Amino acid sequence: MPNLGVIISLLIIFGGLAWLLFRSLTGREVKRRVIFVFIFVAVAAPILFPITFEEHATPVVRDLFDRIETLPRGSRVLISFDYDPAMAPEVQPMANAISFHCLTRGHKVVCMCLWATGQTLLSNTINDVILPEFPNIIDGVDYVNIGYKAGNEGVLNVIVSDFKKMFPTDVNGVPLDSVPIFDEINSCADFDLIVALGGGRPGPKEWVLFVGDPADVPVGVGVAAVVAPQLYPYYPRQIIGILGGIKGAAEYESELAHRHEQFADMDKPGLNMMGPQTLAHITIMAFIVIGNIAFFTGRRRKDR
Amino acid sequence: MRRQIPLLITFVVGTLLIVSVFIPPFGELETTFNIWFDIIAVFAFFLGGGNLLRVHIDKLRKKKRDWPFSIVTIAGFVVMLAAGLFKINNPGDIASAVDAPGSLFSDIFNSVQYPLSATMYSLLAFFVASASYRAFRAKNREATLLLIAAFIILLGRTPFGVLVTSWVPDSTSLLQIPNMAIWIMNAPNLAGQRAIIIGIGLGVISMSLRLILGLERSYLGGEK
Amino acid sequence: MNRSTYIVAAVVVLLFALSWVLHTLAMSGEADGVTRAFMVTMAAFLTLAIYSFLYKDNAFYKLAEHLYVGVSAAYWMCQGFWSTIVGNLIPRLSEGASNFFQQPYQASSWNVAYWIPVILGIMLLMRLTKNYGWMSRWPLALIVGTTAGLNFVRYLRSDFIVQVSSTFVPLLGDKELHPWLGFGAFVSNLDLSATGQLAALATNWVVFLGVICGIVYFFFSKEHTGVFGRASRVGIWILMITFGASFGYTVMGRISLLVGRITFLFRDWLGLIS
Amino acid sequence: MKHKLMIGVLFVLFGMSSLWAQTEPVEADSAVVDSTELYPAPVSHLRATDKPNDHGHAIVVEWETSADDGGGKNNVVLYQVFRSMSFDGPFDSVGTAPAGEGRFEDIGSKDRSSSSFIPDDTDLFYQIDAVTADPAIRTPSDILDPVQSSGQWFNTGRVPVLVAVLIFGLLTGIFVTSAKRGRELYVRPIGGIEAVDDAIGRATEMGRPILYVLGLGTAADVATIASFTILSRVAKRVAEYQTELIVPTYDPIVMSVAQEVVKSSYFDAGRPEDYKEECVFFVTQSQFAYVAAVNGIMLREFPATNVYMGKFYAESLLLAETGSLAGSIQISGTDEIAQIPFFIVACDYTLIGEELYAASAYLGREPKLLGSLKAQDWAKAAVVVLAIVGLVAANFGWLEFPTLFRVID
Repeated sequence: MPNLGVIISLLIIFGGLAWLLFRSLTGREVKRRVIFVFIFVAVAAPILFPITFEEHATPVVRDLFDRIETLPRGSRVLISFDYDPAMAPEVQPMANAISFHCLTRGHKVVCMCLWATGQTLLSNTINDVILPEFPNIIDGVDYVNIGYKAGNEGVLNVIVSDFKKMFPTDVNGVPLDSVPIFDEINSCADFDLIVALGGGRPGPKEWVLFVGDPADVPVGVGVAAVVAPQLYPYYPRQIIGILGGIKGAAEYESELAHRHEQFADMDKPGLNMMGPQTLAHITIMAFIVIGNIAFFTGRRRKDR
Repeated sequence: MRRQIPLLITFVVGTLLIVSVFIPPFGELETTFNIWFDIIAVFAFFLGGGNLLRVHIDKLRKKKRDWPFSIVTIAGFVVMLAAGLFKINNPGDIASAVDAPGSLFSDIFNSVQYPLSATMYSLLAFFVASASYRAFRAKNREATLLLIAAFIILLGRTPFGVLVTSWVPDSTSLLQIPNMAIWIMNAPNLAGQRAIIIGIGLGVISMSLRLILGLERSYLGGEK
Repeated sequence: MNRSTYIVAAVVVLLFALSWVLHTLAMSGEADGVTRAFMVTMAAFLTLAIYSFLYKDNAFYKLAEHLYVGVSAAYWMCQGFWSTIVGNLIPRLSEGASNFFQQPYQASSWNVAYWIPVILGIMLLMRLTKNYGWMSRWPLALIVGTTAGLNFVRYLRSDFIVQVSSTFVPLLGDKELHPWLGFGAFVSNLDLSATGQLAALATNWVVFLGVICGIVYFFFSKEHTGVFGRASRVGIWILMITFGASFGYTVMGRISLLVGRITFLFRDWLGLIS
Repeated sequence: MKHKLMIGVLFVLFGMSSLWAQTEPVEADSAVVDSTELYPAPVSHLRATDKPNDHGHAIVVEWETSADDGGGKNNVVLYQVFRSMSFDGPFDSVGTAPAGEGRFEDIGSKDRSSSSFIPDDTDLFYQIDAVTADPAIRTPSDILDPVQSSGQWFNTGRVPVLVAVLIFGLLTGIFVTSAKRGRELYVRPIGGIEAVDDAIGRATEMGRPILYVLGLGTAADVATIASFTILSRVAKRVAEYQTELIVPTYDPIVMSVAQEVVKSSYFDAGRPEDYKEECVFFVTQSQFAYVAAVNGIMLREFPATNVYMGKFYAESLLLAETGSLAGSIQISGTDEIAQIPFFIVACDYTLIGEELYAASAYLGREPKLLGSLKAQDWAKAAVVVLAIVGLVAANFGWLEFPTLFRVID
């Protein structure tokens, strides 16, 4: 059934746009109400019948994906949740997809946050993705949540040389010395990959400058769309890959669904959110094109 | 006199606050003045409420066009004001928050004011579309630049942007639409923003100086 | 009012009642289900009333608009009263009143000063009288003086000095971020990443020249002719690109707002999606 | 030489630390007597100074980190700072700094009754513990010589700002005086302002009102103040042409100022009897409710011209699109950068940022306003020159130049 809904709504939108194009070629302007109807359908249809577009991972996204994909099983990955609920709609889908990807590839995942607000979002990822999707996983062996430490960049300055000094225990109070993942981890340099999620300060940039560069650990980042442009100068030398905004999340999800069947059946908030966005963007662009065609045909008519 | 004293007040207060930035003992003046400011603003709310009632009662009395709707405004105003000032149905005592969950105040907020605000805000999605149709036309060079920049950014945010230029080799990846969109945000956009910010900054500085020195008096109304 | 108006009104009232009843039934057993069903129905009705404006102005929009104006005006008055008057002013003026409102009294010898804003506030209300309206200029002068003083230094510091100094970019490239990889790499690689030195340089040049031309556009006391005129023209081009880019960039956020509202209608009101 | 001295000091300190380590555990916990090697080295080179550029009541404590922080036994987790009013104590903990840090600002209260009060001009003694993961295992430093806090009368960190304030004030003074003496000052035409008169004429011909929106700013916002000047011009023309004017306002204070402005414009135009106070009215102090009401006015009154001048936020496009739906000519101006694109797209004329402020000088043609406009332009020229000098500096390694602009808070 949903497929029928998708087909019908796409037909309405694209058929309607073609009709409008034809009308404007004959020199008639479009009424504003018609535009409103198009936008409403373009946004409402994908909500009612989830339409997902095939997203193709751009190189910046693929580089991070490939790194996680190709690391040998049992590699150690640190994921830092440095954001707040306002950024969560953009960043949480990335957090979920990357955590899923790491665990499904058999990596050992350490989760932490530099923002106090990150703790709730970190436990959301654990409760919504990690625990239900990987029932056989063992806390402390396959993943561990070490929680939040105050101190911003100060925390990074310490863990770059000694992790347990800043985080003596995990979030449940278990000493890290008795957490199996930390058997071979003394400092950040012992990680094979660091994924910094966020968009404020401290955030991905601080991870690169205070940890990635001095300890020579590859850093991948997932950030809110607004800050992504500022991080490009660091790619690919200091940052191995960037997921920017909901679009970056959607690209990652689509790449993940492509290679891992289990993920294909899961909730993909990034891709779902991109459905209404993409359709609405296409509609707006189509209107710009149609508007200009109407403008130029109208002018030619006047010239004649 | 009626104009001289206000001008003097502005001069003294403005100068004090400028000086306080450089003289640490005056550092707390800023906070004090801001609290005063807030208190005066609350009195202004009552001035506004009084005017609102006056306008709508006047409409009712004179049976102007759409006068029945003025009853709705007055009723909404009075009920909400009573709910807030007397904390009707508020679960806590007098010290609890005015918008504590369960109170009439928060119920009206959640079922009337919040949905109305969110809906008015979301009208922007429609108007963004109609504005792009109506106004993004290549009428002249400036309009064309505006149009192209907006189009590239829009395209860069859809899968088509990736698809259209996926054949461009990675060594010239700047020509791929998503990267071009990022570059536009990073270079010309940044430059334009900065030029405007510097201009506005200077304008504000200059206007503030004019106000403090009493050169600009439009805010005091007429000469009468 | 003609007959069709009455028919539409009747249909809307019926639908409203139907929605209220159905939601009450769906929430039966829960505490104050009737109230909550009414709240959801009311929210949905007001949402649709606002959207009806997109077709044309009508009675439902007028109803929603007038209700909104009344409620919101009172909302801010109440918030201002409890947070500022009760929260900030009373604890500094009267111990008895603070006890009544259960606010901790903040004793200090400076508290006398807080009568000043009260007096100024009352002077502001003199606006409502015929003969003492001029008094309202005093509080206004204080407000204007305060913001002028604060703005003068704040803008000079953050907008002016900071923005100017961040324009000092290396036009010959940043050795840290973009190491020199040889002439061949320089001309052949057009990339945003660290390997793309050419792109990085272009960015810095565009920022630098763009800022200068933009500032030239904002010169008011010189005629825009000759070289000056050409720079000002480039300035307006840069500004136009800026405006186009930020317009395009905002679209995504605006669509998200509509997604939020439509999700409310489909999920919370109609229950079409989960 | 310096190195030898350092090593010597370190030796002494190490020796002392072992002394401490031998005596301390006996008092603290006899069970760990044997684990003397657990105790970290104390911090060295401790010094405390008055915090500069403040109103007193604050001390900056600095030290060199323990030898066992980031090296050696590497077991220091944090440093705990203690303060006392006398050498003999008692010492109160005033805060901690994470390992790796060598600086702590002890900022006290100015309020005598507060527990964190630090008196000025009084001897204070500091001591710092190097603390390990086990809080009982710690090594204190020597007690530092007394230090006093004091307030300063001038904040030297803000000298660049003061210089800028003085230069700008001077420029304004010079040009305002020379303009007052009768020197002609040129102002370039500003498109949107020229259009205002035509738009009022059009409204008169059509017999429809003019809608003037002052935005969401308060009466103290620069954009709103500039808008008052434009409003007074519009109101004067409206009075002359005997057209209707509607001014819905968002802020009650803005409303009362706007009433004064419009009233005196009618007076200046010689038609005080035509002024109706209800043409300027308050709507509500809620952003979108205000928009809903103004949109309603547009579709019910069909104003011939809408003027939007002042501070605008998300409502800019909501207003401007509805206005164009109603078929009005629209003139806008705002200094809110994020909203300028929407006005540009949806309105017929737009004043961009600073143009709005300049408009008030342009309309008024008063020498003092034109003079300050000229001063603004000179400041802009200074920016261009500074940017070029700064650029040369950045590219030829003169790194001190940008630091001249650093403002210390």
